[in-house]
Amino acid sequence: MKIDKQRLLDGYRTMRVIREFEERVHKEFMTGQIPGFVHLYAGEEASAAAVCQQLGEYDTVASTHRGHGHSIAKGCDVMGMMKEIYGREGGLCGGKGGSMHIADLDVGMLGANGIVGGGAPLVCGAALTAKTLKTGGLSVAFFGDGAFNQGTTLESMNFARVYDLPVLFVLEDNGYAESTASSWSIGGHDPVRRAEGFGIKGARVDGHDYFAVYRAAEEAVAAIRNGEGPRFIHIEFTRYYGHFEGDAATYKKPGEVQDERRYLDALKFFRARTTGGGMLKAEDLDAIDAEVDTLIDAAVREAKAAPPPALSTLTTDVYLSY
Amino acid sequence: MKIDKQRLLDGYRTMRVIREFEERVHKEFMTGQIPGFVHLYAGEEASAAAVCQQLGEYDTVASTHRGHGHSIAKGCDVMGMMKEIYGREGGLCGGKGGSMHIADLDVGMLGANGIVGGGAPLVCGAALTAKTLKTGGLSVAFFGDGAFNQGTTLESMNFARVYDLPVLFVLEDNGYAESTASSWSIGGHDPVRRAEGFGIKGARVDGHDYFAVYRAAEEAVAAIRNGEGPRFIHIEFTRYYGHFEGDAATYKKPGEVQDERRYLDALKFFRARTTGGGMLKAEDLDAIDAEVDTLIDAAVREAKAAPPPALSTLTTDVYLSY
Amino acid sequence: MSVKSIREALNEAMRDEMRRDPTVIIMGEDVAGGMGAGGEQDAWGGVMGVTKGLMPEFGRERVLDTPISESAFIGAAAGAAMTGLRPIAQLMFVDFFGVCGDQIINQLAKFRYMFGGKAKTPCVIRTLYGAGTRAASQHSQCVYPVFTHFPGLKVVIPSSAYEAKGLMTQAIRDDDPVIFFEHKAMFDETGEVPDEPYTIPFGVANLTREGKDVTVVAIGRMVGFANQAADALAKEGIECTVIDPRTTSPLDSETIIASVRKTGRLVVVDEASPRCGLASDISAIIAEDAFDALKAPIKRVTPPHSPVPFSPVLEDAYVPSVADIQESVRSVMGSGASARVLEGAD
Amino acid sequence: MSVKSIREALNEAMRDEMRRDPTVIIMGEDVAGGMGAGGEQDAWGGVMGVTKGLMPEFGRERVLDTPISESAFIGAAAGAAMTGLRPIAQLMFVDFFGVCGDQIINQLAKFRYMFGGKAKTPCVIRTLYGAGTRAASQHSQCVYPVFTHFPGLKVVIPSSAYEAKGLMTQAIRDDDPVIFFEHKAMFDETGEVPDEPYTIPFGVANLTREGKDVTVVAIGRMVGFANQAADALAKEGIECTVIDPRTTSPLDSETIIASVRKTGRLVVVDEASPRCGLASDISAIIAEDAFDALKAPIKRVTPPHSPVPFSPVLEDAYVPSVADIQESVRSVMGSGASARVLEGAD
Ligand SMILES: Cc1ncc(C[n+]2csc(CCOP(=O)(O)OP(=O)(O)O)c2C)c(N)n1
Ligand SMILES: Cc1ncc(C[n+]2csc(CCOP(=O)(O)OP(=O)(O)O)c2C)c(N)n1
Ligand SMILES: [Mg+2]
Ligand SMILES: [Mg+2]
Repeated sequence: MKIDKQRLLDGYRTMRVIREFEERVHKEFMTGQIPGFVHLYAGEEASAAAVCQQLGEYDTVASTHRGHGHSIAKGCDVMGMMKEIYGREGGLCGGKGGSMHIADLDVGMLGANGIVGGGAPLVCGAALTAKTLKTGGLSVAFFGDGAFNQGTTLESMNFARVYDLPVLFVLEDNGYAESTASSWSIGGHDPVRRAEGFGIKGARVDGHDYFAVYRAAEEAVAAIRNGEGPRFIHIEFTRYYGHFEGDAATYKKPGEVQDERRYLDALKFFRARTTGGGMLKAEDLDAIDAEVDTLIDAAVREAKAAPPPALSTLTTDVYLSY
Repeated sequence: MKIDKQRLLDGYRTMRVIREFEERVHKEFMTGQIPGFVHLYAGEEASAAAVCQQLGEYDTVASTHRGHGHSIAKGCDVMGMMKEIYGREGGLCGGKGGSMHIADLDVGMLGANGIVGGGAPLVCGAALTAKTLKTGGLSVAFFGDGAFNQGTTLESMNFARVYDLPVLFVLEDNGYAESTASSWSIGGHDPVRRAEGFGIKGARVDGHDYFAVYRAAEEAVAAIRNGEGPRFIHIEFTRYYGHFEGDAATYKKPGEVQDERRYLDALKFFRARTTGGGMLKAEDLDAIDAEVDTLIDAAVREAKAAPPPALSTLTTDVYLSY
Repeated sequence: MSVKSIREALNEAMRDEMRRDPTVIIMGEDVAGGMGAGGEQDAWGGVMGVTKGLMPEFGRERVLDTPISESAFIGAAAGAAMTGLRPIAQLMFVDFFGVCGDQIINQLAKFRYMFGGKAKTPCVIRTLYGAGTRAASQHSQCVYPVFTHFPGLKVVIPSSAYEAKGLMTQAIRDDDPVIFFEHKAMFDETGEVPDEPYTIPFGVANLTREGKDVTVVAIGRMVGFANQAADALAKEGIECTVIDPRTTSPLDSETIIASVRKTGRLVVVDEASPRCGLASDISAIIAEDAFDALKAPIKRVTPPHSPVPFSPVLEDAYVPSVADIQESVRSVMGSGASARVLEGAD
Repeated sequence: MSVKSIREALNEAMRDEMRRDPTVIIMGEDVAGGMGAGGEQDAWGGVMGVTKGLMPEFGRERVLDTPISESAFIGAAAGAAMTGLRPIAQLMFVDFFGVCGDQIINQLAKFRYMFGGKAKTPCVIRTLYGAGTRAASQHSQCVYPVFTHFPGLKVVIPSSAYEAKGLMTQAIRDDDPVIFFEHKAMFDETGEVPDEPYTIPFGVANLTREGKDVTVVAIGRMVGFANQAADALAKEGIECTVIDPRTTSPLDSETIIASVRKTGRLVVVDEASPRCGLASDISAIIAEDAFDALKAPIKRVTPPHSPVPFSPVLEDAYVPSVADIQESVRSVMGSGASARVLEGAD
C-alpha cells in the first residue's frame, strides 16, 4: 500500500489538530472556565484521522461522548467546536449541546452522544438512507470498549448484517470504560470473533500506528463500497487523560500514563516513520505543527471572547413548528 | 450415555402433558372461551422436558410468551395453569397474569414474559443469587430465535460470562419469530459461533430428538455446576401451530406444517426409539397417555367451572405495602 | 368520501404518502411479514394488518421487516430521518418502549435542540396502546403521558377513522418526530373518510359535541365513551361539551380553556394510569389558567393505580367506563359522588 | 448525631444495612472502580464517590462493578431480588433509563401483580437526576414523573442529608421496588444526621415550614429553593407552608390537602419537565379534592417545555429559581404576575 504525500500530510495535520485541541482544552479546563463534562481524545488520534480519510461528502459518522477527535476529522469547524465547548454564541450547536453533543450534519457528523451505545443504531439509519437513495455513501459508528457490551451496539451489528448495510463499526478500545478494564468487561476477550459471531468480518489493529489503521480502514471501506455489507475494526490504544477532566485515573498502574505518552504516541510514530523512511520532510511536519498551534490558539481566544447565547434561545429549536 | 428407565418415563410424561395441554388449549381457544393472546409450545416439547430434567429445587428458569411448556416441565400445577389461562379464580396468578405471565416462584419458575428478551437479564440475577448465597443452583434462560437478536439477551450473555454466572442459555429456534424466518434474522446464521463470540461454549442439537437435547443439557449443566460459568445450547425444531392462536401461518411453505407434524415429532421419535430398542414398553407409554388425557380433561373442566376472580382483587398485589 | 375502518384509513394515508414521496419508508417487525420464509409474502402486514398491501406495491426496499431489535431499528429510523428519509417505524406495542426508549427520548426528541437547530428528523413512530383485549400487563398500557412529558416529541392520538387518516398524513409530512398512537381495540371502528389525502393540523382540538353544563375532555378511545356518556346525560338534562384534543403534544389548551370559561365545569377522561397522566396535566392547566371560571372540582376519570389485569372481569373494571364518566359529570353538577378511587392500590 | 454530607449519609445507610443484612448487595458501573485494572481498586466508588469504601469492607462479591449493560444488570437486580437478595443497583444517570426501562417498568414493577401476589422484589435503584451541572440534555433530566406514573414502583426523592439516610435505609428494608433519586448538585450539602440507623417511612410528607398564607409543595432540590423563597417572602409579610413530600409514590396527598384547607393557596415547584409532571399531578389532586378550599389559581413552577441546555446562562434560566417561586407565590397572593411561561417552546 502506498499513501500519497498529500494524504499523509492531511492525516498528520488532522492528528495534530486533535492533539493540540485536546491539550489546550485540558489546560483551559483547569482554569475553571470550561463548563460540564469533557472527555478528551488525546492518544487516540490515529483512529479518527485515518478512518475519516477514507470518507467523502456523502459518508457520515456517529461519535461518542469522546467526540472531539471524530468531529475534527470529519471536518467540523474547529472554531465553532471550541465556542461550543465554552458554551458560547457561535458555537457549533449554539451553546446548547456542549462537548458531549457536538454535531454538524452538513459535514456528515451525526453527533457526539452522551449515551454509551447511542450511535450504532443511528449509523444503521444513515446507511439505510444511503442505500435507499443510492448515494453511494457509507456510515461509520465509532464506539468504545464499554459501548461494545451495550445491547444497542450489538443489535445494530446484527441489523446492519441482515440488511447488508454500508456500515463500518469501529471499536475504539482504549483499555478502559471509565475505571473498568476492557480486558475484564469484554466476555470472550476477542472482539473480532464477537463481530464474526454476527457474520461481520473484522480486523484488529494497533491504534498508535496510523498506517495500520489506514490500511485496515481502507480495506474495509473498499469492501463496504463494493456492496459487501458491514465491516468491523478493533482498534487498540490508550487515552492519555482521565476518563473525563477531573478523573485522576488512579485505576491505571503507577507509571502507566507516563509510559503511554512516552512509548505509545501515534504522532511520534508517524513522524519517525515518515521522516525516517524519507516519505516526508521534518520541515513539512514542523510547518503543520506551527500552523495548528496558531489555529487552536485563535480558537481558544475567540471562544473566550465570545458572548454567551441570547436568553431567548432557551426555548427555540425544540421543534420546527409547534 | 444411559438414562434410567424412570427418568425416561418422566421425560415422556412431561412431553405428553405439554402436548396434550397445548392441543386442548388450541381446541378450546376456537370455542372463544379463552381470552387474550395464547402462544402454543406444541412441537417443542423435548426442549422444556429434557432441559428441566437436569434441574433441581434450587434451580430456576425464565421463560417467554410461549411459556406453557417450561412451566409444566419446571413443575407448575397444571390445574392452576389452566385456570390462569381462562382468567379464573384459583389460577396460578389469580387470573391477573394469563397465559403470557404464568409464574410460580415456589417451583423456580420465574415467569413467562410478554417482552421478547425479557428473561435473560432476570436469569443472570437468579444466578447471582445462587452464587452469592452459595445455593449450588443454576438458572436457565429459554428464549426464541427472535429474542436472540434482542439487546437484552446479548448483554446478558456477556454479563453472565464476565461474572462466570451459573446460567444456561437455551435458544429455542423454531424457525420463525412471528412470520419472520430465523434463517434470515440471525446475522451470521451460526448461533453457536455468536455465543462463542461472548466466550460461551455452545452446542447445536435437533430439538425433535429428546435424547440429543438431554445429552447436551446434561453436559452443559455439569459444566455449569462445576463452576465453569455459562453455557449455550441452540435447539432447532418447529412449532406446530401459528405464532399465536389465530395466526394462519401462511408464511410457511404450503404443506410445511403438515410435514412437520408427520415427520418431526419428538413424541413419536421418543416412542419409536425407546420401544423399538427395548428400553421401554409401549404399554408404559400408553398408560401415561391415558393418565395425561384424564389430567388435562379435568383441568379444562375445572377451569371452565371456576368463578372469575373477585372484583376486589383488581387493586391488590400492586405493592406489599403502600 | 366513503366508509372506512381505522385500519383502512391508516393504510390509505401511508399508501398515498408513499406514492407522493419516495423518501417515505416503513420499517418494523412483520410490517410485511414472511421475510426469509418460503410461504406467503406480506403474510401479516403488521400485527394488526394495517400495512398489508404496501410491501407488494412499494417493495421490500421501502417496507422493511426487521429483526426483533427495537433499539436498532427505532434508532435506525432516527438516523434515517436525520439524513434524508421519512421513516414510519412501528414499535409494535407501546409497552415495549422500555427496550428502545433511549432512541426516542434522548436521540430523536433532542437532536434538533442539542444540535442548535441544525437537525431535522421527520419520523413517525406508530404504536399500539390501550386495554380491553385481554392482553394483560405488558401489552395494554397507554404510556402516552411519558412521551408527552418529553420535549421534542409530538404525540398524536386519533379517536376515529377520519382523524386517523388526517392525522397520519400530517404526521408523515411533519418535520418533527411524531409518536402516533393506535388503540388496539379500535381498528374495526368505521366512519366517513375522504378518499383524497388531507391533513389535520396538530394542536387543534375537535369539539365533538357542544353543551352548556360541563366540559368533558377525553383522549383516544375515551372520546367515544365520553360521547356515549354525553348522550345518556342529555336525557337527564345535562348538556356536555366533549373535546377531543387529538394531539397531546402540542396540546390545544386554548380550546379547553375557552370551553371551561363557558361551562365552569371540567371532567377529564384518560385511559392512562392516573399518576402524572394526561388527566392530571389538563386539570392542572385549567386550575392554573381558568380557575376563576370554575364552579366545581375538576374530576378525573382514569383507571386505578395498578397494572392492567388479564382476567376479563378485572380488565373491564379497570378501564374507565361510560358509567364512570356519567357519574363524574353528575358529581361536578352536584348530583351524586364519583365512584372511582384514584389511588386504589394496596 | 453529627454533621454529614448527603454523600456521607447515603454511604452510611448502605454500609449499615450491608453489615446488618448479608443479602444486601450493590451493583453498577464503577460502583467500586478499577475492575480488571492494574491500579487502585475502589478507585471511583461510583461516579460521585457515594459507594466509596464499601468494596474494601464487603468485597467484590457484594459490590459488583458491571459492564456497560444496563438492561443486563438492572434486570439482574430484578432477578436477584425475586430470588432472595436485596440488590441496590445504580443506574448512573436517570437519563439512561431508556436503555433499560423495560426491566424496571415491565418487569420489576409488575411481577407482584402479574404473578398474583407471589413475587417479592426488594430492589433499590439509585440514580442521579437534575440540572445545574452543565451536563446538557442527556445528563440533566429528572424523569421521576415517569416512574411515578407506573404502578408497582415506589419513588423516593430526598431533599437533605437527614432525609437521604433515613429514606435510603427504608428503601433497602422495603419489600417493594424503589427508585431512589439523588440530585447531582446536592451531594456536598450537609446537615445533622444521627449516627445510628433510622428509617423515614414512605408516603409521609415533611412540613419544613408552616405559614398561613400559601402552601408551597416542592420536590427534591426544589425544597431548599422553596424555603429560601419563603424566607424572603416572610420579610414581605407573606407566610408560607413548605411541604416536602419526600416520596412521590406513594404521595402523602392528605398532608397537602390539609395544608391547602388552611391556606387556600397552592404553588407546586418541580424541576421536572412541565407536561405530565409532578407539579401537574399534585395540582390536579388539589383541584379535585380540595377545590372548595381554594382562593386562587394553583401555580406551577417548572422549567419550560424544552430539553436542558448546556450553556451556563441558558441552564440557569432553565432551572426554576428562588425568584421564580417568590413571584408565583406573590401572584397567588394577588400581587404580581407569574413570569414563567409553561409552554415556551417554539
Ligand atoms: C447508557 C450509558 N451508560 C453509562 C454512561 C456513563 N458513561 C459515560 S462514558 C462511560 C464509559 C464509556 O467507555 P467506553 O465505551 O470504553 O468509551 P471511552 O470513554 O473509553 O472512550 C460511561 C460508563 C452513559 N453515558 N450512558
Ligand atoms: C420487545 C418485544 N418486541 C416485540 C414483541 C412482539 N412479539 C411477541 S412474540 C414475537 C416473536 C418472538 O419470536 P421468537 O423469539 O423466535 O419466539 P417464538 O415466538 O418463535 O417462540 C414478537 C415479535 C414483544 N412481545 N416484545
Ligand atoms: Mg474505553
Ligand atoms: Mg421463534
